[in-house]
Amino acid sequence: MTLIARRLAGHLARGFVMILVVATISFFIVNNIPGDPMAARYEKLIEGGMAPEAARQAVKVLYGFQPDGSLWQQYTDFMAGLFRLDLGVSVSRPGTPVLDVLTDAAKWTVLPVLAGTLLSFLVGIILGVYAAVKRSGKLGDALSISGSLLHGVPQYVLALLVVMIFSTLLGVLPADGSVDILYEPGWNAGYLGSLVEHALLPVLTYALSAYGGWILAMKSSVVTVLGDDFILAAELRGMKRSIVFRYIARNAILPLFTMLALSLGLLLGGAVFIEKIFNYPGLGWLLIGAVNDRDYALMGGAFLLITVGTILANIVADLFYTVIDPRVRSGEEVS
Amino acid sequence: MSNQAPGVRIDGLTVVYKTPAGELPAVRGVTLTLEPGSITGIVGESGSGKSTLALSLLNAVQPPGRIAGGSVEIDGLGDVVGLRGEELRKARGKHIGYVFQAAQNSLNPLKTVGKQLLDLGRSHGVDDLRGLVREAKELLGRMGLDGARVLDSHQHELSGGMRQRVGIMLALVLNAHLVVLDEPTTALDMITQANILRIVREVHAERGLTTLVITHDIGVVAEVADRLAVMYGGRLVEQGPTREVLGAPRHPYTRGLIQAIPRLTGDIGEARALPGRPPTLATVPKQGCVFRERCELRMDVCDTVDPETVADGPRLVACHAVNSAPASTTVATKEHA
Amino acid sequence: MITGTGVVKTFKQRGKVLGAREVRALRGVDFAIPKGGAASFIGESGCGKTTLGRIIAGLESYDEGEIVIGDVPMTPLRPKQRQPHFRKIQMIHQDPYSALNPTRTIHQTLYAPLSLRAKQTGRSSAWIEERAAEVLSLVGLDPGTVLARYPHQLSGGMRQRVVIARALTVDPEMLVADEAVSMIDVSLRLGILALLKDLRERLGVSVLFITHDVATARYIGDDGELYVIYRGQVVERGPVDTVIADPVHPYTQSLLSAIPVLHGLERPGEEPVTPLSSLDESQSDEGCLFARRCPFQGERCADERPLLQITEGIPQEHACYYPERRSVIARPMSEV
Amino acid sequence: MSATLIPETGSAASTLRRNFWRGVWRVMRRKPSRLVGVVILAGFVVMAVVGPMLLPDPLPNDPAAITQPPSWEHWLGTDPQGRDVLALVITGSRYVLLTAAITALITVVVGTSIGLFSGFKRGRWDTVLMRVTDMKLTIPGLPLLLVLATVWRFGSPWQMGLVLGLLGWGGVARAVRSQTLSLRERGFIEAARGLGLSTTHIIGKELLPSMAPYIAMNMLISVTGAVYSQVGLFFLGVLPYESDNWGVMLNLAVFQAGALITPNALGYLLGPLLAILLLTLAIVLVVDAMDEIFNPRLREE
Amino acid sequence: GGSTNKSGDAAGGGGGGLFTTIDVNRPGLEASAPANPYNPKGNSFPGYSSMKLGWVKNHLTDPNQALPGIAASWEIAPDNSAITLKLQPNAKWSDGKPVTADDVKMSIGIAYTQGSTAFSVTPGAAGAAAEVTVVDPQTVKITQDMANPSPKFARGVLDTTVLPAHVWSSVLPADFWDKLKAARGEGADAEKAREEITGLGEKIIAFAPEKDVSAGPFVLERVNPSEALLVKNKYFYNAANVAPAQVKFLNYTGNEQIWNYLIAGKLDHAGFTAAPTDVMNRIKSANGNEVIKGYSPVAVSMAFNQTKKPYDNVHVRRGLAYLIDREQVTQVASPEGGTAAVTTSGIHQKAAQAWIPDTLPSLEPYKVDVAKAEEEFKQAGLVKKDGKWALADGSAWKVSMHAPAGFSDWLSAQENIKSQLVKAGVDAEVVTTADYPLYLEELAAGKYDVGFWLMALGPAPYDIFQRLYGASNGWANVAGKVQHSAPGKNGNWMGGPEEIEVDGEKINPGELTAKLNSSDEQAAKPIMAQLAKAANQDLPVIQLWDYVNTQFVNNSRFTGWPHDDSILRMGTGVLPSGVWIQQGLIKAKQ
Ligand SMILES: Nc1ncnc2c1ncn2[C@@H]1O[C@H](COP(=O)(O)OP(=O)(O)OP(=O)(O)O)[C@@H](O)[C@H]1O
Ligand SMILES: Nc1ncnc2c1ncn2[C@@H]1O[C@H](COP(=O)(O)OP(=O)(O)OP(=O)(O)O)[C@@H](O)[C@H]1O
Ligand SMILES: [Mg+2]
Ligand SMILES: [Mg+2]
Repeated sequence: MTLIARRLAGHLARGFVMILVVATISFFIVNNIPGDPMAARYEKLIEGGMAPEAARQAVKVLYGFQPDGSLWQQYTDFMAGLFRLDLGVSVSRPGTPVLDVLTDAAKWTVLPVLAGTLLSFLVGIILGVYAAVKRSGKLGDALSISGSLLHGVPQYVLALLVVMIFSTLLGVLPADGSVDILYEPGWNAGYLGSLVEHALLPVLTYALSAYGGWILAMKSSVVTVLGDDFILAAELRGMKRSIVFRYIARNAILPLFTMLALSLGLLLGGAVFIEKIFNYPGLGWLLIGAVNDRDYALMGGAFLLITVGTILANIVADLFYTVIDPRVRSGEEVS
Repeated sequence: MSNQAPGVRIDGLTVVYKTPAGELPAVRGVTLTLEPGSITGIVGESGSGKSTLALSLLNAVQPPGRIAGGSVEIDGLGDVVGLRGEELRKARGKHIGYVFQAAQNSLNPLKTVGKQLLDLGRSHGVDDLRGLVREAKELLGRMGLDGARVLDSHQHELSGGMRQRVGIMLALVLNAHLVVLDEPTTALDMITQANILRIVREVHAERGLTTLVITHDIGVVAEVADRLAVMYGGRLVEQGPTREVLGAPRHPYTRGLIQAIPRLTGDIGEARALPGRPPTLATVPKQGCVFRERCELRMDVCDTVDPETVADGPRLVACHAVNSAPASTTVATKEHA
Repeated sequence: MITGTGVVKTFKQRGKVLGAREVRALRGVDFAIPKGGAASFIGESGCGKTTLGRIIAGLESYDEGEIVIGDVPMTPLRPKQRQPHFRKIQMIHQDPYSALNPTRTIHQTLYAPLSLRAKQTGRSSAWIEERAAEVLSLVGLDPGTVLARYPHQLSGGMRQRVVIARALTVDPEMLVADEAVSMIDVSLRLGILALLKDLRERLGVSVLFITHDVATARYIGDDGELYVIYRGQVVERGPVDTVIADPVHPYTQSLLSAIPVLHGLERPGEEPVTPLSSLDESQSDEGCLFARRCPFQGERCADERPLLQITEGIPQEHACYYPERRSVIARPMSEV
Repeated sequence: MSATLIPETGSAASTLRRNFWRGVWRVMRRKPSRLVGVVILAGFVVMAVVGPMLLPDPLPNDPAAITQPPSWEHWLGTDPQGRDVLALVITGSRYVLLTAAITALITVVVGTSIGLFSGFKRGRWDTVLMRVTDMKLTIPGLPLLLVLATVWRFGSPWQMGLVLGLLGWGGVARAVRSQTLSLRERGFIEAARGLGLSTTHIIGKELLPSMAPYIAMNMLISVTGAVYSQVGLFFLGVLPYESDNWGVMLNLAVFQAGALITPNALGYLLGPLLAILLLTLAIVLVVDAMDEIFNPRLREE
Repeated sequence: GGSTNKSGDAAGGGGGGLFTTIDVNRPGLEASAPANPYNPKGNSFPGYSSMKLGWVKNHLTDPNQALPGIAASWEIAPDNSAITLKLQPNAKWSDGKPVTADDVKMSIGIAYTQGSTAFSVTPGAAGAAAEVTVVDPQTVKITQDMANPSPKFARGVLDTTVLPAHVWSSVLPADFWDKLKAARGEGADAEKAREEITGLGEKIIAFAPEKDVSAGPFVLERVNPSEALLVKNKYFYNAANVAPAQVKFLNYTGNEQIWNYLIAGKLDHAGFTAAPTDVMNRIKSANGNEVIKGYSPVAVSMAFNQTKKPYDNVHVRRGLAYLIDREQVTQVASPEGGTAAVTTSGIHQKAAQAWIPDTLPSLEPYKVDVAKAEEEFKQAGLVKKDGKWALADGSAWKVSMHAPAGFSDWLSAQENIKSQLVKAGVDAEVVTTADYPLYLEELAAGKYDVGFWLMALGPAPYDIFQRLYGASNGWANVAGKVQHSAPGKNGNWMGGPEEIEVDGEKINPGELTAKLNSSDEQAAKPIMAQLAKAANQDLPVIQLWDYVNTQFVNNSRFTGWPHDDSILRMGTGVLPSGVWIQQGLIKAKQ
């Protein structure tokens, strides 16, 4: 307990420093972004038929939300805001706090990515064990090569292929949006069904792209454990196959849990391509939008949130390890 | 299966490993009998095939190796080489206890010793798990450990000597009467080694076991074994009662080996190293005597003919030079003063 | 001449979760190794032998005490300045397999230190080749066959010889051989020991031999001294044969008792000593370090730490309040 | 398995290192697919270096045949400008592979230096550098690139490679460091220090040669990731482009030509898609082979 | 997904049903945004859930034409000095309360905080309202400040969103109108008042009504990040003729997504969306789909930065004009969404025919003519070396065209122009900029040689020409006074000369353009002719194509789509289908 508490404290301290650093970096990056969103907005208004003066005035009102003062002043304001969980006000969505926009988008990212990750994890580790056991056979080979390939292929390639096959060619599943608005949100079959229907392809793509990594990791972990003496020892003691299998599985899966926690950290930022291609309104999608809108505040906030997610996942992964591995629990370092 | 020490008859055992250069024998035509209730020691240098031989006793040679020929008859089990599946599994642990070469790492790092003990009990259908735990505690206590504490520990909380003792406990707890110890003391320091050897001897006597100890250290065998077998390049070159073999080695390799041991007393000038170097799987001669490259008694036949093992009372030697010479020359070979 | 006085080394393991843990590897060790002389350090695993060896070879720093090489004290010097002095002391590692770079031929391995020397002394590259062949011959290897080979093409014994040859390239005054034979096949060990002895005699190199196998200490030379180390402290010190034949410290006696008896050839000693428990680093530092394990513990032992001393009637130095000769080692059958 | 067996594997590893090319050949022969990987990879390099020279610049366009499906004349069809898609894939490969090369260079130089320095010096420097590396590895790469894309315009392959390289050295640094730490424990490094050999010698002659394969493998992996995120950025359309490359093609195919809708533009999408798939396959096969050559554990099988 | 029509309280005729559309002007629905028309992401849909006084049209020449909205009718004083609005007698909010003149007045107050043409607090702004008077609960009169009158004053008034006072009144302080009066004065107090009003603007943008209260045919039911659902407002004054019971807005994320929907026949209506020919063909062939075309007062041009050599030379610009086949460019880049510009007049072809029918034929058409181009280049001092045109001093010349990365039609056009120019021996390249904001910033900073530029933004004459002879070319029109800044200063990136010789007479195009802001139709015509000639001869830009307003409709579920050109001439700021529906044009298919 004290061990965990101490580890946690250390991690939090380090994580905190890191968040400050990342926040600072993102503040300065974001404040140096070239491009004139006011001009863009102005052009849009003009194009929409507004008279030039009116458009100029409207743009001025709109951008009245932007902070001013010296850079240092802005920086200290920004950092102070951070402590109040205030990430500022979105530029492209005047009046809406960045945090609200982010939390709205985050829920659309978290669920599908979580589902995709868990799905791929489950399938991946099962097939990974298989690939390790049959590693000299044809099937094992096929499994690992397919794993490597899926792992290696960029997400957008997979996503495009999935859209091509399921949406364009077969037309069985929608590749746009999050849920049909006609259903009343709540626990009703229609709404949930629509939710699932829309999430299916993104989840599938996410699972496909992650699954290769799991297969490979599990395979190599199992191969390592298989080479460990205690497995042979257990066999020589005449342990039941099922027990030996449990020994292998538990020891092999342990490092994967850490990876799982870490990959859940990427959960917030890992779906940019998928969200873009499936028009799924999550954080990645928001980030792209913010980049295109030159929404400084939103961009910085999204980036910060994604990073914080990763940091937290790192902490969780480590604590998890502490709980699950007796070696670490008793203070020994395992490399 | 009786509660008696079983006898073991290894006959013409050959084990090969698949290598890029084809299947090469790591153990070739080994014939060895373990008398019930005896401690037999096998010495040999690194790579001579000791572990492979030991694993063959459990029919547990790991791929890419396989038993290519011969038999291993164990009283009450029959030919282990023919055993498969469940039968084989049940034989392991229950009839044959195996103490690992690297007993340091023979425990699951994630489970306490006690839990692994229970797994072992369940694997072998032990109904009285409490009894098993009691038995284990007793054994551990017998070896000078606090049983309750050890059963509650994880591997990493135990020292090397303790782990080795746990290994022995796990080999014995199911009442196996044939125990194979592969390098039971390598990587332990002297005092612990002496301790473990004492325990091996005592437990052997108390429980009435047939024990096979494998080591590269003649001292260890000399300390515990009744009978001694010397391996070289996958072949058994000499065997016999320990005292006799040590006192009057016949095979030139055995002689050289004993001569090469640094001694605490006596004239240091007499000791000398064997010339040449031990063979590896790839460099072991395919035909003829495996030792001839380093042998001072080398003859022409040695190059072509594999020497047969010839028995002389309890002693067996496989050497052209020794076996062709009259008995008197054997005695005449220089003995240690 | 290399001497050390009161060498102390404490390892602080930082970063571990359970706070800093201190390992007192050496607690004030004195030693003196004369030019061309020999000394052997023996002791249980973890008692600090390697640490001491590495400190003497300049591969590890020490916290307190003084090491004098020739007549230069090392403590006042900065690490950079110490280096040339420590270069006179070369370490022979336990594991000849990892001590040689598998990607480099023996020639390349020897060439690097030799060319450094050639540069310093302004010698030609022909000298390098010559010298490389020479050191190989010195260790009993045929330069013609060995030079072009890679380490994996050599046997363990040959590799260890190459390691020694490499050490000889810098004309060392001392070789520190840390368990130099324990990973070599049994049949070849004596060859290496003989080589070390030979080098002493021929080149006047002193040898510091670290081992847990007491018997091998004898083969470095019978003029050598034996240091028995326990938990970072020298507990007995004297001429090799004296200490082996007539140990007075119960710890030395335990060590010697533990050596397996070759039953066909030897009779066990009459009064073997078995320690009461096994080594435990967490044992208290109060009093005699061996007290908890000592079957002969007296009143003083628990509170006061005995220091290395000479007492009447005992030729070797020892750190025991109740030194007593016991017959612990096995004797040959013939010696009745 | 045993303490005494370690030498065997040790010597086996070095045998392989010694007979490197023979080992490579054996590994390749055992699974011919790996040879295919090497061949494809080489093919891509040739395509990137020579390909654009063989094609006219600018590529001829045919306003009468815009966005055509694959045909005998145009194997992958034409783009909305009426240019041959296959030719575009070829000219586009130069950008992609040039970026990859620059990224690789920077990744290796920076990653190896930091990893070596950190592992070799240890102590405080190690702590600081590894904290920085950890931090770098923690910051999610793609979102960072997205944000950075708005600040810097990495239009040319040089700038792109620079940015990707500077963002990508973390993995290599980690790998090199751990490798250095484990090699440090090997006696030969300590012996070299004891002999008074210079740090340059130790690093250059003793450490690096033993690590080169690992560095190469890690580099390949991190570079692949970097290149794909670069293509991805173009695909997302957040980067300006000055020349054609696969990412731009993907972007235009999907968002301009409607490749996901009309079969006519499918070739335009499939061109870069197949190129990426093929490149991935090649890299997977090569890494697989490298893994087997340099990883003794897998080699046992 | 399958759809269920649950909220089926469709009152009255039309037949009900779900109407699916998409707002092409709003990337990204924002579920958390308020139902506030002034919020850029606000969930307020003009024509459906938000009502304006009138729906202004893009008439070719008369900017003040509009369809009735909340104002059922209006009277414009002959001198344009005032407009009197008569409200719809039955207009009600979706909560049942009537729409009154007070609502209108408050809405105008809010419009002041946001700044619009008619309701500007900027001193001296053209066409600003002077007074808002509630004549009776059904009538409001707004007068123009005649100090600097504008011919499109009425347009500015009519284009005002009407908001419910009982929901919104809290955002306007009680003393707002006094403050406004103060702000229209001069001096420090006025300055302060103006700032306060602008400050109110921020508050208003952020204002979030608890729920949508609409005076339009629909009211917002709910939004998620990809769709918005509107249901019929049974209190709407013309509810009986509103056909759909529900309207579903899909989220606009990109053109390819709209194509997808259109091909699937999902959309009942979608606004202007560029599509490649193949895609367009598939859309057209999808069941029930129809493409309606109308007028869109925008053209796209290739603009020069005249501070960069050799674009300072008019002959170079003309030479280029002679080399570019605009038909081909349009064919490749925007085959459905544009018609190749007949010439460069600064005016959309259709509007030009109405404004300057006599001048048009006399303009140089710049038909492709290599010989003429070479002639011009030679005149400019360019030299041809190894088949390539180079600058007078022999240094290489490369036409470097810039466009933002996302603008696929522009990029296509530039790629095509590039290949045309290369063929003619003029080296060229296309350089993209990451996105529009950056593009505009860099363009304005004078970083580009050549870039694409929207122009001819009708219907008001001033708006048309200020793109060529306004701020981007150095002329600032502050309170009716025109000033010219040197090239490179104050956003003058075009860097054209201050005076241009047209027909042997020097004119100042900036001043002429500013004059358009207060000229009526008759007065404007000659000026426009002059400016068109100036644009044609001086070629600050090469007009490439005029946009066509392409609307996609589907006849499977609803009919009655207007094909009437005048109805189709509506600004892109107004989503037509909502207006069509409220006018009762759209009928459910039986
Ligand atoms: N998996 C394997 N593949 C190929 N050869 C093997 C394998 N395992 C063992 N060998 C070879 O078989 C021979 C005998 O090995 P074994 O492990 O039985 O020797 P050992 O006498 O136990 O040696 P050690 O003292 O090192 O434990 C050696 O030459 C070894 O290299
Ligand atoms: N780098 C180090 N950091 C921390 N502790 C160390 C370090 N090196 C050695 N120690 C500790 O110092 C003590 C002495 O170690 P040393 O290696 O000198 O023993 P040894 O006598 O050589 O043992 P062995 O016979 O096992 O080689 C041990 O407890 C060891 O754990
Ligand atoms: Mg073995
Ligand atoms: Mg040591």
